[in-house]
Amino acid sequence: MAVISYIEAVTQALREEMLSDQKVFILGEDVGVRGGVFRATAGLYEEFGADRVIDAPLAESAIAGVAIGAAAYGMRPVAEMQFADFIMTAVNQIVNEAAKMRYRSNGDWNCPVVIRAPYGGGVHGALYHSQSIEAMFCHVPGLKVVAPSTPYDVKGMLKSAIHDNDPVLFLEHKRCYRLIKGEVPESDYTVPIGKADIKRDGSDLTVFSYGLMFHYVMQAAEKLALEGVQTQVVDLRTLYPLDRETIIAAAKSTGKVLIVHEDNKEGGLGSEVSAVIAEECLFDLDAPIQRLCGPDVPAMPYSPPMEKFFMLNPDKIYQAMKELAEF
Amino acid sequence: MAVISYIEAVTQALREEMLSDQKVFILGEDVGVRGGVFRATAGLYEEFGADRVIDAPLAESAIAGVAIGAAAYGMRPVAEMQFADFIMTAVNQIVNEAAKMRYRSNGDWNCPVVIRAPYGGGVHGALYHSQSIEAMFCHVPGLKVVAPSTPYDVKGMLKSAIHDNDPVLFLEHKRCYRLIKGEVPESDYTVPIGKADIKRDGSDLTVFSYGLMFHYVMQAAEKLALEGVQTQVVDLRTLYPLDRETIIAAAKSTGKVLIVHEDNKEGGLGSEVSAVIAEECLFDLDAPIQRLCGPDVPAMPYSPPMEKFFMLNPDKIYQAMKELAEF
Amino acid sequence: MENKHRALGLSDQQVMDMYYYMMLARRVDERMWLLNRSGKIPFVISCQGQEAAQVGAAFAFDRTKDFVCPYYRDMGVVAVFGMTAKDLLLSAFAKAEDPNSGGRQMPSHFGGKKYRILTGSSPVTTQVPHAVGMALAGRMEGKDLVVYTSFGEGSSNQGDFHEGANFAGVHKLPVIFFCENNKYAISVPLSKQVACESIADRAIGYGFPGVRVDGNDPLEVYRVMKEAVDRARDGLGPTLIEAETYRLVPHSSDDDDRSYRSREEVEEAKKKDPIPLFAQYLKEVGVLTEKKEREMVEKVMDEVNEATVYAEKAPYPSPESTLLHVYEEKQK
Amino acid sequence: MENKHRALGLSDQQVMDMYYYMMLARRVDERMWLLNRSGKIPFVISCQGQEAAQVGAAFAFDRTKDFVCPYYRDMGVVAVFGMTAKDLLLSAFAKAEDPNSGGRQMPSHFGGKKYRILTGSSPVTTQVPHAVGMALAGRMEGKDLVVYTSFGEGSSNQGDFHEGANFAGVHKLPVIFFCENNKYAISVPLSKQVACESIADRAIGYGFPGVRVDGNDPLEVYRVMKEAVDRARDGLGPTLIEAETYRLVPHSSDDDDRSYRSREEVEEAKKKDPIPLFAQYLKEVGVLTEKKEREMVEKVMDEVNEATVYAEKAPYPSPESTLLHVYEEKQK
Ligand SMILES: Cc1ncc(C[n+]2csc(CCOP(=O)(O)OP(=O)(O)O)c2C)c(N)n1
Ligand SMILES: Cc1ncc(C[n+]2csc(CCOP(=O)(O)OP(=O)(O)O)c2C)c(N)n1
Ligand SMILES: [Mg+2]
Ligand SMILES: [Mg+2]
Repeated sequence: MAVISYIEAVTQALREEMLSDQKVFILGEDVGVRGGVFRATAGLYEEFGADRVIDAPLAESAIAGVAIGAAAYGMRPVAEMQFADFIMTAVNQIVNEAAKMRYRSNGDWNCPVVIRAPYGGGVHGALYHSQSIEAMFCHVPGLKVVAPSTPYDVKGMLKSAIHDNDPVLFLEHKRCYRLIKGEVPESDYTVPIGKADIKRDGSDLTVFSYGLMFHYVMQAAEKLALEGVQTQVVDLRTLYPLDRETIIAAAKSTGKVLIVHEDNKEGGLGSEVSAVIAEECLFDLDAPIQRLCGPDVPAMPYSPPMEKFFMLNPDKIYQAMKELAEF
Repeated sequence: MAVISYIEAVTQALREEMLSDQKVFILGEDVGVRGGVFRATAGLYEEFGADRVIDAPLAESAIAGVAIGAAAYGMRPVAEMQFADFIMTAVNQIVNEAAKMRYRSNGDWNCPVVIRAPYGGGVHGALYHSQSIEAMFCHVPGLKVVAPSTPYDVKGMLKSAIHDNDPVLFLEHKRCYRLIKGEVPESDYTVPIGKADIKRDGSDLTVFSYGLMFHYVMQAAEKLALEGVQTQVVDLRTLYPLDRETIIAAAKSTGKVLIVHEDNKEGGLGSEVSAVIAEECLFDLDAPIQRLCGPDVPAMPYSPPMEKFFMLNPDKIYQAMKELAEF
Repeated sequence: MENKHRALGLSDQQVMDMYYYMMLARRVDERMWLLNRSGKIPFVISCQGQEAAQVGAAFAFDRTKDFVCPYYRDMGVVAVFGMTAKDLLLSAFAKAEDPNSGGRQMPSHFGGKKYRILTGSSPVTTQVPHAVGMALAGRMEGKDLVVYTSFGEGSSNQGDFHEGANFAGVHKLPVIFFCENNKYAISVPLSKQVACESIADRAIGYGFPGVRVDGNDPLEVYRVMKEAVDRARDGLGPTLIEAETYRLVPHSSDDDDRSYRSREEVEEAKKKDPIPLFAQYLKEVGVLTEKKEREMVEKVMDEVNEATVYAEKAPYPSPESTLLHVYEEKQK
Repeated sequence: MENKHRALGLSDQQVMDMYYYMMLARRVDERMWLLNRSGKIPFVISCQGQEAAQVGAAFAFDRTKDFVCPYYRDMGVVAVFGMTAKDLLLSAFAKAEDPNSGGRQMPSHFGGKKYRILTGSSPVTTQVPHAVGMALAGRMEGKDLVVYTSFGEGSSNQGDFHEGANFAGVHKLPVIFFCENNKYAISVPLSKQVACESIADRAIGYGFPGVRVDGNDPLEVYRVMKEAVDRARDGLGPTLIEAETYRLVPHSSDDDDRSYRSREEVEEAKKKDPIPLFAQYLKEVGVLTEKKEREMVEKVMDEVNEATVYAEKAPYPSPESTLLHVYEEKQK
């Protein structure tokens, strides 16, 4: 197996899908000649030409809306939002159009569009290049929201997203792009949308996470293991609709639950994970359901001490895990 | 005290605030000559003229954005979204601009805008005139979200919203407009934003709700009382940021919690209410935290049997309450 | 009287068909108001006054390969593309068999793959970028299809109109933007919506032609639309066409237009009602006779009556079907 | 050599001030690149090449009563409105004392009530409706203020530009829309952004004048802007002005422009760099001498150096201050 970076996993998945299906095409800002501002589409313009890697005018609602129209026609567009923060101008197209086309037409039309968006912080991106935007979309029936954390999952889930006959919002943590590397098979594979993944076994406590925070949780779990505490780590991967079965089984198995995400706490994804557990396995719990999240401020500031204060890190997570284990 | 309807409470609050503060003005689609498609602004155009009751061009992002600019200048605009469903095109202005102006300028600028939006269903409004949109905004630090259920609260909270120096999303349940009537004092008063209200006392179980569903919960509680079961009913009123203290105290006081909302379940407001309780008073609970919500489908259909299937009603709520009481 | 339609390459049969579709749309619309006022259906939104613009426009397209992304008033357009009185009344009654949405959407939220009509929603102008996307997809696949999309003049102020039109202009896509300017957006008159002379003036900002046409004359609309469609099919890109029309009835069954426009104004507009005007033309050029007209009215009324009876009796969707079609239903 | 500035009513001192602000903006910008390349600050986004357009435009406003809603390249504009080298470098270093945001935002996200600059964000053109709202508010309050707002040519494709401009047109508001057309939106050239001849052509769709001007000539920009500002102050409504410029450096410190434009093209553009061109004009009309130029360069460099030292040493905001200013802090 080859070791590749998180962003290479994106590029490979796009390239392979474009090779195998003529209906797959890309549109977004700077995705062509420039290969994307993060270089996620590097080389694709050269290989597939300007007709299949489209440098769109600077207008996110049109990028989403044009992709939706093409998807309804039968194409498999992959639209890029340059930064997830800018998806806000395309919310109406995504929520009221893409997510509702199948339902509103009684199944006559459908919308197999993928919308990729680099999200998350820790990159000196300040208030408008660091946002976690998942919660806004994790309440939209008809839409699927995924946020893989490893190159293996990125590649496999992006392929699944492109094959999916429904709209998928594909969130890529931008800090992971070059930081996270991992093994990926040479042969073709997919990773199913809708399934969480227990990436570490443990019987003392269960931590749910995703994205960059998943990696921090794994580091904290290793540290805690040195003290004899075994953490079960669940990578949620698909954020909407949630994999309730895996969540419930994992929570039951240890009785102690911590949910960790970079995004603000109130109304964040962690609240739904917590609510599912509180509804389905309350009496299996040995401790209150904990959430460790970003503070409830509009977004993370630019200034280094403030960004650091906002962001969780393996230490902060380790502390919370240790306290929970000792509860 | 006079008995007025829910929508009259809106109109009265607007009128009184416009009389007492020259900086208050209204803009939106059809708010002027027509007095609003629901007639919430009826008579105001005649009384205050076209300069203070502005029929804006059909463009929600501009309505929000122009209001935001005027608010930053120092005015007190009250912008109307004709239907909450159409707020989606203004999400960027509300979430990235209004909610972040104070924070991003380190407190130099602020944005005292009120955005009114009629939401909710049960009015044959189908997929795009029935939506509950609160969850999307109950995760946006810098913004306040309120959804009163009685004429008294509507009037008092709308005044508070106009006085507030931060942006407030003011949600009015359109089915309540003419259905719900209630007493309102003749004298000037306000109802604070940020405080939930225990509208019914009871020691057997606690139900949290808001909007139209609050009224259904009250009906169900009366019925259950005939069987000797006493329900505590909490009207959340302010949906973001939540009144954690009242929620926790209420949950503790009965140990049995049901959250009822019209909106879809997964990722809905109920998840945060549940998560707060699961975090803060898990060991005070005698039953799993229950949520009774709309089904996870894109929005409610038009056809009467389907709309009825989607909507909760006092009977469905009564059943859920009874089961919980018997748990 | 000059024979305008032959000069445009339209046969007598074709103009009679145009007249038929205009009348069909009007009669279905009127029926829906009656049903609404008698409490049988909760909602109507009308095409009345705009049928000539719609039918004239739709006739310029190829119903076997083009697509339409209409707006809620376009009953004339969808009728030309195949939607029947029965289809429309099934939708009005929100019945299971409604091909638009199976009763899920309000009436006039058109859609139907078999008719090449993209499913539409309520937020105005979202269909504009969709039409552009369909045109892009068609070109990618080497098809020579053209896409029709429409919207009101008030709606031309939405960001999605601007963004969609610009995308189409840059990529020279085969899509026609059809603005049905009926002078009001609910209660708000044109003068409070836009400050430009003509909505067609907006085209220059997107680098393609903008044309204004009398929307009460189906042949004029056909002429400019045909030209635009031909240009689009030849790879010359989009056109914006503004048809000047008037909405003869309130915005919808929930509206009361007396609060914002005078009865005199409406009566004046009725004198230019395109349906009698077109009948008059057809008679003057000898295509329509009193007899043929009676026959056509009868045929249309029969269709509308049958459709009403059928739709009223047709079953509702089951309550539980509310849960279907959120995502693709996978074979289990 | 014809004396252009006197004809415009600008004194020798005023044009020297213009030259000073252009140079100040350029030097601060260059300093920021140096600091970035030496790893001291994480990000720069430049005004280089657009200073003439910015300073010429800003001079047409009344700094005591007008407001500006600038975009990220507008260092020349905010300098004219009072922002100092120290302010700008405090922002670049993300220090507590930064008047724009207290170090919360990336550099070039301008704002400051005392300078009459509205706080800005990153999503492009959101400031356009804000400017319209400020103009509306000013008129409501009976002030005769005019509002400036700017954006790139790529950004003129956003819905918010369209919606904001249309609102201003309908209400004839005193706001000037200034498009700094520098030919690229990051890597995407003008030809892939728009199909119209000129961004100024878009104005006709909003019912107000659109003017195109050479953005390398601060006096020409001043002239057309002054006319527009006067019109606005006289109640005649908005104007859209497009300044033709060129971005002389990469989009930002994260960009590599070699992938999308040739060095020859950039070198060619540098020949029209507005700063030496304006110096040449000032010399030709006898306002600027070699000596005065040396003095001014020295003064500017002193300011920039002092600002750099000050800002580098200045304290960061405290970590916990992250929690402040989410909502109004109430007296407890
Ligand atoms: C985004 C959005 N905002 C508001 C509405 C409510 N609404 C429905 S139709 C309408 C007026 C449309 O006017 P116009 O575009 O002129 O079309 P017309 O109805 O006159 O044909 C409004 C405001 C909507 N459907 N979508
Ligand atoms: C809504 C939004 N989408 C994308 C971006 C990312 N972005 C920042 S600047 C830029 C290009 C802007 O080009 P133009 O408007 O021509 O201004 P210029 O930078 O050339 O001055 C892009 C795509 C953004 N800031 N906001
Ligand atoms: Mg209209
Ligand atoms: Mg540019």
